[in-house]
Amino acid sequence: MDFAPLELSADTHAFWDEVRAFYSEHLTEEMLEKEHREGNGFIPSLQLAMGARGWVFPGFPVEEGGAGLDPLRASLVEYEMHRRVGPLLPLFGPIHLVAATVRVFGSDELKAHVLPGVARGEVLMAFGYTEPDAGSDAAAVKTRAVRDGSEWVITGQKMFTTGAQLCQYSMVTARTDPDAPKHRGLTMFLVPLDAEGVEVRGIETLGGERTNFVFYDGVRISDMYRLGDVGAGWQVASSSFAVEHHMPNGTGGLEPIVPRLNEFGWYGVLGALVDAAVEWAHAPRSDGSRPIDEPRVRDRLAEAALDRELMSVTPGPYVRVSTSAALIRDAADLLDMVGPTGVLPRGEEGAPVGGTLEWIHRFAQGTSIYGGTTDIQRNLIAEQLLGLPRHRGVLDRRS
Amino acid sequence: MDFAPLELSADTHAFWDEVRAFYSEHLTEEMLEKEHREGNGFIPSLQLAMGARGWVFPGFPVEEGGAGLDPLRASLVEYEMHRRVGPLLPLFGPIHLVAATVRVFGSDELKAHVLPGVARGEVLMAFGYTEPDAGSDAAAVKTRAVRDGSEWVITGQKMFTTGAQLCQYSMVTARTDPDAPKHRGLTMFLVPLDAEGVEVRGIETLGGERTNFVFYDGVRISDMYRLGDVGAGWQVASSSFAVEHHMPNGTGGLEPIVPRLNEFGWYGVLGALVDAAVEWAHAPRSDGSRPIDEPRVRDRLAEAALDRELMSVTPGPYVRVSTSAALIRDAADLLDMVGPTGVLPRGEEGAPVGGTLEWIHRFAQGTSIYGGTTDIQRNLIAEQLLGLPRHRGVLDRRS
Amino acid sequence: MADAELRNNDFSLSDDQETLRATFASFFERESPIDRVRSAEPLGFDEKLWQQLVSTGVPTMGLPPDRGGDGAGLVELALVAEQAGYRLAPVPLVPVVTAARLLARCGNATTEWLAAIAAGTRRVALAVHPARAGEAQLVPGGAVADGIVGFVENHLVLATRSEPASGPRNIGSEPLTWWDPGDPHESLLEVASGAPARASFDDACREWRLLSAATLVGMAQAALDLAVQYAKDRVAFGVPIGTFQAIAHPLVDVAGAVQGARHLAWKAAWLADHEPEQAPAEMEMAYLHSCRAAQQATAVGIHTQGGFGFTLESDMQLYFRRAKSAALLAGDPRARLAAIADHLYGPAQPELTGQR
Amino acid sequence: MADAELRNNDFSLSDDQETLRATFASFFERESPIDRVRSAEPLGFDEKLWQQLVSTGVPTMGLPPDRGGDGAGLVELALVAEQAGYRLAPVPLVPVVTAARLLARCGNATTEWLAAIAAGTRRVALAVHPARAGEAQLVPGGAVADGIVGFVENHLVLATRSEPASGPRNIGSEPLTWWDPGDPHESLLEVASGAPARASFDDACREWRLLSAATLVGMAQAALDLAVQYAKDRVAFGVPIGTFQAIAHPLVDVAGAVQGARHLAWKAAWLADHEPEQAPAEMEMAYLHSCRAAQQATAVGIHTQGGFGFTLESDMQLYFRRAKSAALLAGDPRARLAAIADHLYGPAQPELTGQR
Repeated sequence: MDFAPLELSADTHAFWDEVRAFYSEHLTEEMLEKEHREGNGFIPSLQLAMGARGWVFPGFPVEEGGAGLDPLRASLVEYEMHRRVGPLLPLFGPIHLVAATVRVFGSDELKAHVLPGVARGEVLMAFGYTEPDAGSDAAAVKTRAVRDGSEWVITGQKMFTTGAQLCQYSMVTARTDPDAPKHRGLTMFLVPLDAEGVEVRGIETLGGERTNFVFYDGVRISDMYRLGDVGAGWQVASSSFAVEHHMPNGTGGLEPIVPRLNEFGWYGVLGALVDAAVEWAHAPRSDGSRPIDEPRVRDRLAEAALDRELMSVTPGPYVRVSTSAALIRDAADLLDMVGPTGVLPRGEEGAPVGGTLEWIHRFAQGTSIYGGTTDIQRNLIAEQLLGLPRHRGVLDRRS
Repeated sequence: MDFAPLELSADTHAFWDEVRAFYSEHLTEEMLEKEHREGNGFIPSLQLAMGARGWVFPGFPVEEGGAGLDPLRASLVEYEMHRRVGPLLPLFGPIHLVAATVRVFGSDELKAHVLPGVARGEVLMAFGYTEPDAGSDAAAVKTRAVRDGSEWVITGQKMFTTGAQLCQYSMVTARTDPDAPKHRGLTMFLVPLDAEGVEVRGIETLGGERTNFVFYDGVRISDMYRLGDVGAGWQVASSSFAVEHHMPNGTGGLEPIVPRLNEFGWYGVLGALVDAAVEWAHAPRSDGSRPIDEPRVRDRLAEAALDRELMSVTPGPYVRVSTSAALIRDAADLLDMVGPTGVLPRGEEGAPVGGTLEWIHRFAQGTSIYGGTTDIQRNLIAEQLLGLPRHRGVLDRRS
Repeated sequence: MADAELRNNDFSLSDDQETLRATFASFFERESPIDRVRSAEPLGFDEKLWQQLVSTGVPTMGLPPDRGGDGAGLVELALVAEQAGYRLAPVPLVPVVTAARLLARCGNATTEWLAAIAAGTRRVALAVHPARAGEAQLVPGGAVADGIVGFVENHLVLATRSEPASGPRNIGSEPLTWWDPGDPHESLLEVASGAPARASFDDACREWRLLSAATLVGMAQAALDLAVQYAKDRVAFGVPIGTFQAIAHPLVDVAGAVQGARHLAWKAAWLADHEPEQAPAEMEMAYLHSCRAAQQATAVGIHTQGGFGFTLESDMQLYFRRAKSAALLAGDPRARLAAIADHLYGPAQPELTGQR
Repeated sequence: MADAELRNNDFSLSDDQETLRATFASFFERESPIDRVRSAEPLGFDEKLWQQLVSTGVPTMGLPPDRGGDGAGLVELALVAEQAGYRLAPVPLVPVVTAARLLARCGNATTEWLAAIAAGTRRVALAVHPARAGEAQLVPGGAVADGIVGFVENHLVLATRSEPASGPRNIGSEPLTWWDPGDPHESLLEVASGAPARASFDDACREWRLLSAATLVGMAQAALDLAVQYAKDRVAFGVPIGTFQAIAHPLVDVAGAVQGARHLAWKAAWLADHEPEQAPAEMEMAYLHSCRAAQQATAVGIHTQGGFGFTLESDMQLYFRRAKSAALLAGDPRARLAAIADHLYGPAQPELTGQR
């Protein structure tokens, strides 16, 4: 058991300063503001600047395009991005998960073709599992892939391919054997989004993030882009689900060493929420009074601070469900607390704390959905951690 | 729409005074205290006194043992018992539901044999559906009834036959055709509890109510005691469920005309909870301060008062689920509010408001279970009122 | 609310009330379809729809006959407001109705305004917090109002401004405006003052909250209906998702909360119409619970619809955003608890607790 | 807790800590089976078990070596307390440990008491609220204590009484007693006074709450385990009830709450041992959340077990009752929020808000 302040060497302190300076330059308020307005999920210039330092995969060896940082320094790179609530896709992981999947399941040829560019920040990749009729039931894929010599022809439609408008690739499940059982007829591909027949159409979300429909109309790709065996798409997807659900991003599976880092980066959003509320509470009103001196405000800040601390110590599998519930509850309550001006969004004059509370209140609703709903998560925890018998609704999920 | 104070005639006022005087005599503090201590569920002397006035079924015609009261007066009889949180079984209805079932499904002979005594308050009746392995899944009955000439021989075990230690009869589901589908092989009986082979064994509950195991060991009863057709036991039970879930007791299905009367009588308990908390809050402490003057107390009393008012206007099918949730939530919070002395039960010196809050906190936990769990209730509401497809778990319930 | 008082508990509607409700259910279904609601964003106002509403007489039906109205009560207004909420009608119905009713109680200085409101040539809005020069507040409906009724340092005023109002963007897409009675562009006409003015203002704010509650009930019902429909239609794992308890049970709880909210609002409106001295606690309860029910209904609605529910293509977000803004404009909803306690238990006597 | 401070976040136990935990898990499993717990009701005390515990040295292991202890920290005590809670051990472990630690900080006047506690011939308990003559309070463990340590009008005292203590019945079946320092049967020995005494007393009360939190974590875990087992075994509609989301999902939420509560308690204990000035907010958080988690776990546990869970035959009620009493004895759990806010944001300056 150890909760002591980290002992940082002078070198590490200097590195930390460098990280801060880096973000001051490459993740400015203006860029955050623009990102918030447009909701792209990536800031390409930031990605390139990180790539130039090996910080896309900070803990990876230099030979693999990383920076070879020790776990602490690698965490500091992420920590400072979380503190700034940077662009959501690097924060919340898809690109790392796709890269991890390519690393495990891609051919050497594909890895050589793709990964160096990812590490340089030049190549961006997206998740493309979900279809209009395959959300929680992720294996209900209708997109088809038909073999044609050394190529595959892909036809179908995906949605929630977040970041596709900026990405070079999307990881796509497709049905290659329509006669096999639901989970056995799938194959995974990494589809180049500049291929002919790909069309990306944006969808806006309540949280302000842009996501996309991606239409695949007879898209021809080389077999090189296959990830894993033909028919093994569900196993490949499941292993990336496992990564998605249990691993902090980028640090390669290490436990987060700073409490602010926690799964899915939502913990950082919870922290930003509490910080914003505390800031609001300390600002004097026109009559000189401060909300922080009122019991109703103090109790609610204490509740939210308790939630934040609790989420920082709650172990992996539970924290996603708990953090989502805490975000939804606390964002609603803290926005109530500020009263009428709480209706003003970021960028509008008079918005309390720059509209942060209002934004997080909207954003929070998505946290019970993204990456598999919290209902599905609870099913999995009940079965895998509590040992309860499998819920009937997911009987067919892995049959 | 009409929420005006009831216009009471001088006669009705006089009647109301009579009702109050009646309870002052027949439901004294000492009797309530004893009932609370022993948890019998019935106070036989009260039942007899009510029977003598026709008040067991106050709205029924005098010929049927009732008092022929108009709905308002019949309600006043109940209202005053609710205000006093009288013995739980007359309040919460089993005897009325059994009587209603006998009235609908019993032979003329049985009705003549049983109902006059019930109306006189001499005969008490209990529910006996539940078995150790048949709770929410109420049709999973193992108790057997085998025909032998004009008699039936009943063997099996029931539990949660509340009041059996004082009752002359229990309404029992038994399997008469073990080869028929689960819901089709049941028959309903009204079993005399003084028959040979009946053994009643008490079980105490967290709420303080006593309930019972009842063992039936080759109990012989006449076919007269059958309720409904052979094999129709599930239909008979369902119709009494319907009564249990939708009808205020005793007023014969009339909408409650006073808000304090609501399904299952739990509304009265919620009212008693709020009243007790308000009383506590107004009592000065030794330093002269009063809890009612503190924001943390005021907010919580307001929350509870809102719940109470809300439950008084929430329509029938929803109110049971909502009231149970409100009772569990508010009892926990209001007991917290009183602090350390909240641990003291009724009868212990220093217990706040005579221990009412502490008792209701325990009692509340049973309200999500008694009469079918709130989970089953939500399943039924989802299907019957929202029109959602039937939950798989209850697929076989009425198949 | 007296403890042992026996009251009727009858929520049935009269024939006239049923007709009113059905008429406006049809009216808003026809005239406020969801694409019209969307195209009225971000301001949240459709002038043509307002004029159609004026032609029904609704904005002034709650005025006394001698002030140009039909003498309709809050019960009737609540029935209409619920239907407007169900269809998210982009019109400032509640602000205009409550401000006009307040003006009608303030003598004859405002007669011409009432006539103009009835004719559809002017609109008024209510500043729902006591005002002070130098302190701007957000006024619901203010961005499309020709005058704002507010309570400024002991005076009830009707304010008009020489410059067009600007409406800040807001989550509810409501036609809000900033209003500061000390702004040099404002002309203030005093219409009442002193304690009676304050009492009238407080009544009007409560009416505004009550009719907001009714609007929120409509929103909550619509969100529930959308979610239930989705849960029936959407198939996952081979069955409609409504078969899963994790989907169905929260919807049952929402349904109970919405039904309760509707009845609370009706009862509060009835009490305000018939026994105003008994009404305030019930009105505050109705408002607070409606805020909660609508937020619960729309948040559960989004979750029920899953990924789709979180996109702007789903209509659920329209309800979600408006439910939150309606809950915020009166100030922290939880502060209503203090008001409820004041009405039920009398004001706190903090001097008694000074020594603790 | 400083905002940008980076700390380790390592919840692994050392080998010694693992051994300690395993040892006391076995000890309480063996020596505090549920029938022994039941037969110790209603007083909630088993003298033989206490003497067994004394022979392990646990009651005084948290004293400094120069006061007869092993210098164990709150982390170690929390690990033991959790196991005691898991088995509902009918012994006043937390009261004695915290009162003894407080006495050990108060000079040599109490040396003989500490020796007697270590020998099992005497027990002390802590009065966890500031006391005043004429105001009786309930003291946890007091019914089986030979002395009560309390803070009376600026003095820390060790009180002994000439008459045997009486223990009121209570929902937690805890050996409580009423204590009034002004009672003529009480002899008060002053052991410290003034601000340092008050600070030591406040520390002791926080320790008592922290170890109560650990006890509550054990109770919550036990209730969860009982409920999960029931959900696996109990069949309804042809399947184990744990297959139903309405049963399974609340258990998942309980599991998350319990795991979080355990880690909060550990971290708070570690901070109190290593950086006491950083600990108070974390200790209050741990206590409040443990109260909630244990109440949630036991209420969900009863509901999971259905009718059986509501009978006294189910062990769940033993946990349910104790979880509530442990949450009440420190006073309204929600009042902890004010303490958390004080530690995080400094005391309120209400004079600034006087004019509102």
